[in-house]
Amino acid sequence: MKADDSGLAARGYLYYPGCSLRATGVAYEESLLTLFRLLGLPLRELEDWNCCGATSYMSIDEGAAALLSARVLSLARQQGAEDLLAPCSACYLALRKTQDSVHRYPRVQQEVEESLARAGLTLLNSTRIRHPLEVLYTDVGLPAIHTKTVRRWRGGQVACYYGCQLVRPYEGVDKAQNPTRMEELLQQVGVPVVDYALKTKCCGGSLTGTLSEVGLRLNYILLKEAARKGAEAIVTVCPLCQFNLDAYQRDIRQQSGERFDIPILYFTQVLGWALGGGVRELGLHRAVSGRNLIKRWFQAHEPVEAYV
Amino acid sequence: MQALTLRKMKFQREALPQWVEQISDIPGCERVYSCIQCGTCSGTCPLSIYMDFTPRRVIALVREGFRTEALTCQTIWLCASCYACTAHCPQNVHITEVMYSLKREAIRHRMYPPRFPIPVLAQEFYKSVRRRGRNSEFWLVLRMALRSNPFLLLKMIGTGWRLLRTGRLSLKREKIERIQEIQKEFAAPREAIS
Amino acid sequence: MSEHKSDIRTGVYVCHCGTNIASVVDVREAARHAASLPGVEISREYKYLCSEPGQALIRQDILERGLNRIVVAACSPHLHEETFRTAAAAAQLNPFHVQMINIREHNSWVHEDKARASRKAEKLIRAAVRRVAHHKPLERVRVPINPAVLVVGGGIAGIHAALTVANAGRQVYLVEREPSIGGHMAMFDKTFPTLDCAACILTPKMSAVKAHPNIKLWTHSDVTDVQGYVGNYRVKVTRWPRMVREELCSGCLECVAACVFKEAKVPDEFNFGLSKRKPIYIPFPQAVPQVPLIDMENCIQFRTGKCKKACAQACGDRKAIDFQQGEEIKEVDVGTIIVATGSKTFDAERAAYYGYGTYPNVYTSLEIERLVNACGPTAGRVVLRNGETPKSVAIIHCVGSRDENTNRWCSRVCCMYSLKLAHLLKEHTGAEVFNFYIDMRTPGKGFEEFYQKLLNEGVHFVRGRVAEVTEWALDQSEEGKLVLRVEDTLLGLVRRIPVDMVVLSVGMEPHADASEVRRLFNITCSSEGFFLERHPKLAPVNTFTDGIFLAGSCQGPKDIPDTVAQAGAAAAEALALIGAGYMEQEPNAAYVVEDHCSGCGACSALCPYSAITLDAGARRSSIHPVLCKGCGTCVAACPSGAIRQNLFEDEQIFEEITGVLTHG
Amino acid sequence: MAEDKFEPRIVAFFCNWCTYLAADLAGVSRLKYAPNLCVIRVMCSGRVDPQFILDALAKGADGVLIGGCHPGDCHYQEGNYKALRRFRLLQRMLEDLGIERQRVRLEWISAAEGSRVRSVVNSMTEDLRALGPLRWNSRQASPAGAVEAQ
Repeated sequence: MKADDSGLAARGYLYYPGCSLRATGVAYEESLLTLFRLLGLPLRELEDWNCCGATSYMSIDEGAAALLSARVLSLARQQGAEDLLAPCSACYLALRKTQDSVHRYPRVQQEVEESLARAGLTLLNSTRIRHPLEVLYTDVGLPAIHTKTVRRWRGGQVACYYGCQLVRPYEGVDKAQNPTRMEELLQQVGVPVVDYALKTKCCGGSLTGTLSEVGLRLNYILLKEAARKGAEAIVTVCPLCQFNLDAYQRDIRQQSGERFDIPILYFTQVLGWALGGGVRELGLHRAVSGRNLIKRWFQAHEPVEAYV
Repeated sequence: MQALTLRKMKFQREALPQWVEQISDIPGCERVYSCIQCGTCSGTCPLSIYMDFTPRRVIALVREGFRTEALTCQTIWLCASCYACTAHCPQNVHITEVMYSLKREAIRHRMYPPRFPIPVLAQEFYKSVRRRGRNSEFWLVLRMALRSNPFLLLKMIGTGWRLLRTGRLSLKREKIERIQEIQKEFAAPREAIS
Repeated sequence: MSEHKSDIRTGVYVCHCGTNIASVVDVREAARHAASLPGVEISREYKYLCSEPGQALIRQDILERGLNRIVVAACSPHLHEETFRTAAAAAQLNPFHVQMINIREHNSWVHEDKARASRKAEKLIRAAVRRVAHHKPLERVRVPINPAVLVVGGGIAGIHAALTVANAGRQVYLVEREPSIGGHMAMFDKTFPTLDCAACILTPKMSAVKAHPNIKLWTHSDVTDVQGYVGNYRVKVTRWPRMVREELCSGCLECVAACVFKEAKVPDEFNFGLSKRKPIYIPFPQAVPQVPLIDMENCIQFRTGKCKKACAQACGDRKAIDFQQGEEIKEVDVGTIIVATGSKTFDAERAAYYGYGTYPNVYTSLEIERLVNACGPTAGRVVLRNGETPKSVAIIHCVGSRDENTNRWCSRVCCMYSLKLAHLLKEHTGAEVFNFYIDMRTPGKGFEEFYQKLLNEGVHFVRGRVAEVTEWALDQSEEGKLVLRVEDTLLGLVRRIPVDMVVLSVGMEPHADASEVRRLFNITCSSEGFFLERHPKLAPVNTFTDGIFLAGSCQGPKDIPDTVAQAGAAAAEALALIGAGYMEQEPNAAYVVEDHCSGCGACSALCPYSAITLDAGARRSSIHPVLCKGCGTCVAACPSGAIRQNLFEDEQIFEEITGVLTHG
Repeated sequence: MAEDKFEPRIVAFFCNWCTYLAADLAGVSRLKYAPNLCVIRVMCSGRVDPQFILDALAKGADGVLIGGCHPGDCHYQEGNYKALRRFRLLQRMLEDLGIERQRVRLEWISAAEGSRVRSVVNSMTEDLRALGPLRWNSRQASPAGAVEAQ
């Protein structure tokens, strides 16, 4: 085991859900909290957090996006965190980007500082932005995940899908070109993974809502290639990716004429289940697609001794 | 089909070199002059196949100062900000940032088709967060659709129903406690739209 | 010693350098200011002082006006100090009465504020006028040149340089790290643009090296120490053991045939693992010397000590195989050194998006060179890893070149060798060949014509940098293929192109140990890591260390013709020094003012050249004027101020300090 | 000439083989930097006598920059190490004299690092501008080391 439990627990992680985890991505929050509880690392929610600014903000007013993220960063430091856990890829990117441009551009720094000052806040830019994937891989470590596994994987092969904003343009969570940490983590709990060339291709983000023909086609390609490679499910790290791939499979069928019913899981759901989490507390019942398969894979509780 | 008599020549009087300087002065857009027109951005972009100008051509338009084409092309709205081009560019041109800066300028000058859902979504998002500090997906999509194309709602009914059934459609309007902090942050006059 | 102040008659010359200086610095005002300074007899500005009329102007003033000090405000002294010293000498003035200041590289080219740049120029002129008054007449010291030459690296550059020097009747030591000379060129099948066979032009030169009475060839060896200075280098060469004694071996290769490994099992370095070799082997059939070597990692005798040593039995009475052979150190004295250590190709795995190392049918260009080569691993049959002939091939240019994420520079040869490979692959397989390029660079003799030839052969040329190579198939036509996604920038459309084979045209980069080699020879690197020439145009094969010259791609990417030309130039530079028999040294040696020396000996420990000797009895130090290289470290360290340095006397520097700081 | 803004005066001692060439390279590359420094060429940073530095400060320089080859890259093998050792001693002495650390800098700049010349000169100019003029000559009597009277 990489780090000792008590040290990590004492340090703790401050957790920034972001807007999606309170809506369509609620299963992500449920499974994340469950997984970290099972690991003995309870998460503390950032008090009075606000929206990160995200993509849409940057296309209207980049400065404003930076202000929103800067408030989050400052609150995190005020609330005593060295690390801030941002599970949503868009939040992760927005926070990293703000941190980076404040650091790189004195004029951005000045604007942010002045604006925060008006709200009685000071810019505290030293918080480390972390993603659960990276925390599990580096802080908790593969051996610890392996040791804490209590259930044998009963499902089929999966494709690991990272999407875009988590691995680009900032490295830190994983390699930009060919990230592999999710595969490594899942293999620790016995999940077979396929080689998935599209693992960092974009799901189209909000295009599924705004320009659905295009957005659906992107998701069709992702589903089709996963199926071609023999994956029975796709595992994701981002609420928007999960939403797009999961919620639109019927529309994709209408568009492409090909039928898909593939479970789209969060990596926290798969790991949480292996560590003993329940179906409902992991939000597995919230899936739109592949519900039958999910039932088959996750329903029976079978603790394993021989496994470890 | 376009008229056979459409003139497509670009005259140098249309080029705005000062505008290029303004763009290159925006944080992240510094390296726009370094582009070698290799096309890696377009090759790696998952959406380039839908664009009227490939990302490489948009950078060329910017470099040459053809502002109108750069701001009115569909490309900038199709960009999903996946950063593949930026990560891949051999000259470290931050193409995604250039796209953002073009989107901002186009929105500022209303240089996009009326009722075009993508900028409408951005604006609704912007307003909601300024007002409440957080974004509530349901209300955002609802307002975006009403302002751009109400028929979108019809298409969404199925998905909406499935989400509601699985407890993923929250009708709650999220708001932070100290919203005045956000409002004060934004109090100073800003260049962007209000 | 120094002249009376009133005897100083200084001429100040401010150069316009066309508009290079004059467009920023107010040269007229600078000259006017100079005229007001004490001791200045005449001050002029002129369009191009380095030109013959410019120099004549200075000579004429010296003769007619009796000038005895010259200040030239122009470009870097690294460029033209020698020019103006020579001009002064031609007018019978001691050349070291000239002081040059740099108002171009250090001023007009780097400053935008004209007023401040002009004031800075005036300060520098003031400093130089004050300094030059303290100059003394000096004589250059002559250093003899040992006529032997060391050539480091046995690629085409080293081979050509060695043969040129040897043919001029001089002794050459040629040191090569690999077990055979030949370098990258020995791997090639054909050379562009003539398509003549690389082996046919290289192997005769390789044999000539071996046979030449003036060349001592040491392969499988490294230069491990270099001491001394121009004309007088002492070099240590470590000869690594081959376990086969070169002087006893006849090159019959019976040992290789006899080896207990009946099948070759070790990946062959020369063929990049595309074929196998035995633990005792020669690198390739035409290797020079024709002496095998034993790879200790795989040889049973070295691994277990229990081999029946069939190789030694096969060798018989010659007893060339020697399992006890140790390394051997050779020490030689040479006067000049030619560094021709070459470069390496870019590691294609660093460009992960092209799938090298992941997809077996993605190759580097060097691997293809071996595949198309008649004496390569497949005897010239171009096949995929499964033995099938490719029906379509993609050649991707600029892999590891022109890329801020890997190497920024253009590697110069890839466009042309990609065209060559396109031709050869089409010829060998009849496949459909696609070239993907960013810009097509064919700026050599016969190069553009070669491009035309390829266009007419029906090779596809797609202008665009490939974004990715995957095996992700959209439909049946792409199933089982490598699929390229690329913008065809001339069409303005994104294309997907499925192929059987991908060739990555990897660029050239410095060797991983270039930095250690650089330190060994006390030369400099440019920011990319290639060795730096003294001047890109006027001294392209010289280094900043006298007597050490560069040849070939260790100095920057280049093709074979350029490499050979540069090797010839380096040989000529070495021969020029040898021909003269001596080299004149800058008279900047340190010297001891004996009366002030307390004999403390603090200085001798500092000198890296052991130029200082302490006479303990007389309690006096003295400095050898030839051994001293003029760094001045001892001067700054002498506690009693007894050591001084010619050309950099304390008072000269104090005057400069005063000059740049005086308000004027 | 009257100046609105304080412009620090920097005297630089650049070694002939690395930093002087780097400054030449900056010129050839047309990199723009502050015209506040005047370069005095020495063969090696090891030649820089602490007296030169004190003399420059005494005569009105606001800062002194010494440029040499990177450790291990000295044209004379190890002159730059000697410079470094001497520089450290001098720093302690300058501290005692109440002269701010940023006023005397030692930088390793190789012949390939033209852009480093620009960044070092610009940052040093900024630092000195923030510190203000040294006026050492008027603040106190010239130190023993400063030979020449103005």
